[in-house]
Amino acid sequence: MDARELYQDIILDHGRHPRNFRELPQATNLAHGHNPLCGDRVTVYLELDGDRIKDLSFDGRGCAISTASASLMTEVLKGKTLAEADALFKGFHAEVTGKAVPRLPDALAEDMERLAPLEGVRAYPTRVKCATLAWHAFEAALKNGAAGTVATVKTE
Amino acid sequence: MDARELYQDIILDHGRHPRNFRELPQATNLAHGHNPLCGDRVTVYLELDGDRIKDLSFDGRGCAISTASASLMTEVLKGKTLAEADALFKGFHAEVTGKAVPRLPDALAEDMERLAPLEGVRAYPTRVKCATLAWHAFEAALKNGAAGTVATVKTE
Amino acid sequence: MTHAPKFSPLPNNPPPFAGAPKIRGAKLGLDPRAVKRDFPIFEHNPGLVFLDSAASAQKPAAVIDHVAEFYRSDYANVHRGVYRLSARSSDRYEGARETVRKFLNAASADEIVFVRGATEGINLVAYSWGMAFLQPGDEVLITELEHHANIVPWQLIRERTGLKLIVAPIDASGGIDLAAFEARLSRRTKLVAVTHLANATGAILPVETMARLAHEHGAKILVDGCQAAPRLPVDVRALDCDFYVFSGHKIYGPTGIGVLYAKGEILEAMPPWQGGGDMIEQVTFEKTTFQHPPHRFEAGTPDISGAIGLAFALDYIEALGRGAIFAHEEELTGYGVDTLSRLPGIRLVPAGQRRLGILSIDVPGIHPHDLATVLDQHHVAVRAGHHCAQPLMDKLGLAGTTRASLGIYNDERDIDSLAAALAAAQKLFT
Amino acid sequence: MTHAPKFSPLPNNPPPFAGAPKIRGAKLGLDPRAVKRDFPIFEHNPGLVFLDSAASAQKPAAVIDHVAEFYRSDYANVHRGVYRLSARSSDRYEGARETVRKFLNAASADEIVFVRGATEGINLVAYSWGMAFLQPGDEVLITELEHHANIVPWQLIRERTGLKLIVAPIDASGGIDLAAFEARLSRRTKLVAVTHLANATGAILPVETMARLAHEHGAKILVDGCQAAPRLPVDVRALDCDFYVFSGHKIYGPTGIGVLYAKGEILEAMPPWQGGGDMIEQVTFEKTTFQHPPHRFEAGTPDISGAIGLAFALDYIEALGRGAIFAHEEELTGYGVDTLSRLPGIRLVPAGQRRLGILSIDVPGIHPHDLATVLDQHHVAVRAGHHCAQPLMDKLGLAGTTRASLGIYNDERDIDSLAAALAAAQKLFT
Ligand SMILES: Cc1ncc(COP(=O)(O)O)c(C=O)c1O
Ligand SMILES: Cc1ncc(COP(=O)(O)O)c(C=O)c1O
Repeated sequence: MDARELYQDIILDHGRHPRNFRELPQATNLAHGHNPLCGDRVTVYLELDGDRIKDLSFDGRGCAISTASASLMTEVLKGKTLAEADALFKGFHAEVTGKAVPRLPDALAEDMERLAPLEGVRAYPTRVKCATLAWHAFEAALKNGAAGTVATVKTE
Repeated sequence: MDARELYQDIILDHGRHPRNFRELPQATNLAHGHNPLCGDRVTVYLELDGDRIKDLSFDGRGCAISTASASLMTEVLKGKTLAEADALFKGFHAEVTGKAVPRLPDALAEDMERLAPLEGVRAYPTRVKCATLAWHAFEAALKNGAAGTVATVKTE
Repeated sequence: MTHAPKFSPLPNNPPPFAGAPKIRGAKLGLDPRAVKRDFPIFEHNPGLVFLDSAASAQKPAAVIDHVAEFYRSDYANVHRGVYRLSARSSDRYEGARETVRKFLNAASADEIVFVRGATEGINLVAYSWGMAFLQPGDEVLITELEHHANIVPWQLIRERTGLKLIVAPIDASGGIDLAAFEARLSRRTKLVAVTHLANATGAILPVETMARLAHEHGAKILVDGCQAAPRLPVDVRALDCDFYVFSGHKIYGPTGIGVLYAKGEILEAMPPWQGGGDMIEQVTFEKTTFQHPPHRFEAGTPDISGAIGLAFALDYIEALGRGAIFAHEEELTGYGVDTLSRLPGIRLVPAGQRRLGILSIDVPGIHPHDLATVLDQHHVAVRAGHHCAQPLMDKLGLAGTTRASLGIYNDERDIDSLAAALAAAQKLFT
Repeated sequence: MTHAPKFSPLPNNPPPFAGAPKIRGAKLGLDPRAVKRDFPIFEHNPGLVFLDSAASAQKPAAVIDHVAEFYRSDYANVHRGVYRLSARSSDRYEGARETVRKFLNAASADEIVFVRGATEGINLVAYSWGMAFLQPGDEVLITELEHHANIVPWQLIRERTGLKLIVAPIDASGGIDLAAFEARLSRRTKLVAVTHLANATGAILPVETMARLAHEHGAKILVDGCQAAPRLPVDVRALDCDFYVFSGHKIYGPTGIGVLYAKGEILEAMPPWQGGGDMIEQVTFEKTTFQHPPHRFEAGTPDISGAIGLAFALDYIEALGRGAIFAHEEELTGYGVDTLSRLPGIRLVPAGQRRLGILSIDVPGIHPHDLATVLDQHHVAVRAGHHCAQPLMDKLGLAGTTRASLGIYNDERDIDSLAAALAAAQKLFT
């Protein structure tokens, strides 16, 4: 695999200009993620409205992969229900770790498509953690509420 | 090398019927020897008269090699001066460890001859400690006086 | 070799190397003569009758050659590398952890900590769990059958923790006195630390029962599986033990590696012991936070090739079949007991109701070291001495014993050689 | 050339095996292309540009094959065996200790303790020497250049001893600020613990001077030689250090083995740390007495093959010549600095006045992990991250760096490949 297959334009673009990169003052839920391997940190902010994700953002510092992944995640999850978000996480996780991808509702097919540029990390086991850091923080935020417990992303 | 070369009759005899195997109530010097490898213990008792070894004995428990070696040592050293004893120790030690044997005074040639049956341990590095246990205790007794400090024989 | 970067990535999993040794012992149960051909030491030392596997086992070519092959093709430091060679090395190291998990039937690979050997495993439990959770007056209950590795660490932390070391005695048959063991359990007992199979005599301990009794009294139980793991199928969940340790070099693997298993929630609660790279989450000069288990307990670069070599050894013995190994050890132990019992003037040190793989011999009138030397002259390699179990020797009133211990490559001819050499020694000395 | 005498077996050994690998790099100084042929990893991974020796070095066939041969012909447990196979194994293990003694120019082999690696070596000093001799208020002086292995152990015993951890800063050039270091020394300083060569930047520290200053203040000095031992001739008596540690796997030896050197009288005064077999003199349940050093500190079965493998590695590099290795590392470091300095947008992390073997790179705007991944795609294996030196990264204001480190098999073409790959990465990301 060559560099451009992993670092597709969409990744480079989101890495350089991450979307929804800000604190969310009205967050109902948040969590920190930390990859002890490289010291990268991300905070994911969530505004829940019932079981729907009204708004979503992140900040922190990270590599192109983790930044792009966080950015794409916020775009994809915004407006989703928690059940949909969970299905997308499962699908994405399977995709980047090279496991069998579970059947997703047709409605989410387009979202999975948007996450596809990250598939390339599969060939780089050590980078999978980068791609999933924000997603793990997202999951932790759901559990934590606004308490902000640090969720350390573990080696996959 | 076969068993009989190591366990010559003289060794077996001294192993079974050690000479000077007793406590020496009038000892001026004594030391314990201990081989932590096998748990064998020997105590060497010395009666010094000036720089001459008036009497010498040992007790304890040990293998055939260490018992025979202690027994032969007491026979050979009795009546010797400390300088002669030291020369014999050096000669014996070199003999059993396979090192170059220092030149000894002619007067001691016969004594060295009597220790010769122990030479066979050379081929058994792990048994050298057995053969030298009592000798190390003897040396320690000279240093200790009657205090009886334990001298632990170290791996050669 | 060209240096123009071309995009032919390094293969993630190179094909198994051509010279992969065959496992010859696997067909139709365990055939020790066939197994022996897997072990190059016997080719290099013709006539060697190796009866010292309890001290350390020999290594099959499957371990020796695969470790060499690992260094040749896949070696790099683990965990911290981004490049693929390092990822491959890490995969193999973590794969070894999974192999150990399966071998012990642990619930999770996170419950497997790689250590240098059983000794370091027990020290880790003493210094981390013991120092954190033992209070003055708390009791650690061991048995008279323990190896120094399961005595000295508790003594070393005794002063700092105020623990009391309690010893459960053996009965006249040489087995653990279970009633006396139970009588020593109380609410003060915080840890029971017992051997699964006594290295000095071969006695098997009823560790399932002891685990149940320990738990009934609210105590944890550590099982020293050094001698059991190579001989018995071990299932830590069926045993319900809290800690289990064993050494790689006694189970046909390399030196320098061993395993501490501990239940996940116990490990999670334990503070770190050794500090360094790989076990930290974040370091500042003021404050450091630590990784989750097992990494919290693996400070510094681990013995990567040791762990991988151990996994090869476990693969090897799984291929032979652990049931088959157990049956083989039982059968050969029985043959050994029968053979030695027929020799006049030879006494087997008693090992309770259930002995496995170890024959500890006392020949009154012949010192164990002399006996072992004469056996060596007959090419029979056995161990002589206290077998790192001095307190047991004291109890038995012996200076030491001569110990023959069995492995998968031994067969009845080895026992016969032992018997012949013993007779020759008796002739020499008496 | 023939190297047979170099690996001449000990008296009891069988003749050297036929397939003994040749050392090809020894003639006429050091020829890295020839050396490279001694390292099978490059044959198995064509095109590999390995620039991560500071994390762990690759192994020459002389190490891989001889260790395999040891297991095939001479393996048995050490120290306690009466039979000749065990004596042979013990001789080789203790012979390895003597090889290490010579390598460090220590006064006695009793001053050499085998440990798993530098990390365990420093932990041993902390838990044995530190716990015994450090009083509340005593100071341990380290530097900002330390690896976590020389930070975390002191933090772990801080609470129990009441020690204060003092940190000497670097100056603007990235070297140690010697005046600031000296200013932090006082009668309260009990130990100075410093790296000989900083793994994150390549800075060489003036440890001779630091040892003299430490001793003038009555403090002991521990030198972490992990990165120095493979690159510089080391003489512990000329350095006059009290402790010196290094890891086998970074000096072309196996994983799982390392060395703690300590002056004899210091070692003799240190209480045991880990307990178990081999380190005891006598054990009863009430009281245990301990062996003299080094055995007091080697509890349980040691990593026998690791120690022997390390000795083979030291033999190998002595055959190349330590002066030649030093010259090679200097020359290649110089070439690397020159080459990288010419690349626009690439910043070398400063390493003081004297840098050796390590080039730590910062490319503003590209995260080290992304950089390392792209380099890997160009077959260039480097390390990215904090290099177990987080406090130093914090001080430098960096999340991490991309580190290329040199070994005896690297040559200028490897640096050129690195430069080309860096340029390609810059093109991709900017
Ligand atoms: C300077 C320094 N000290 C200590 C260590 C730790 O060595 P090990 O992981 O082999 O114990 C390293 C290597 O990572 C190092 O570079
Ligand atoms: C029952 C038992 N426990 C512990 C040990 C110590 O094992 P190691 O020396 O491999 O750490 C041994 C082996 O000597 C043993 O037989």
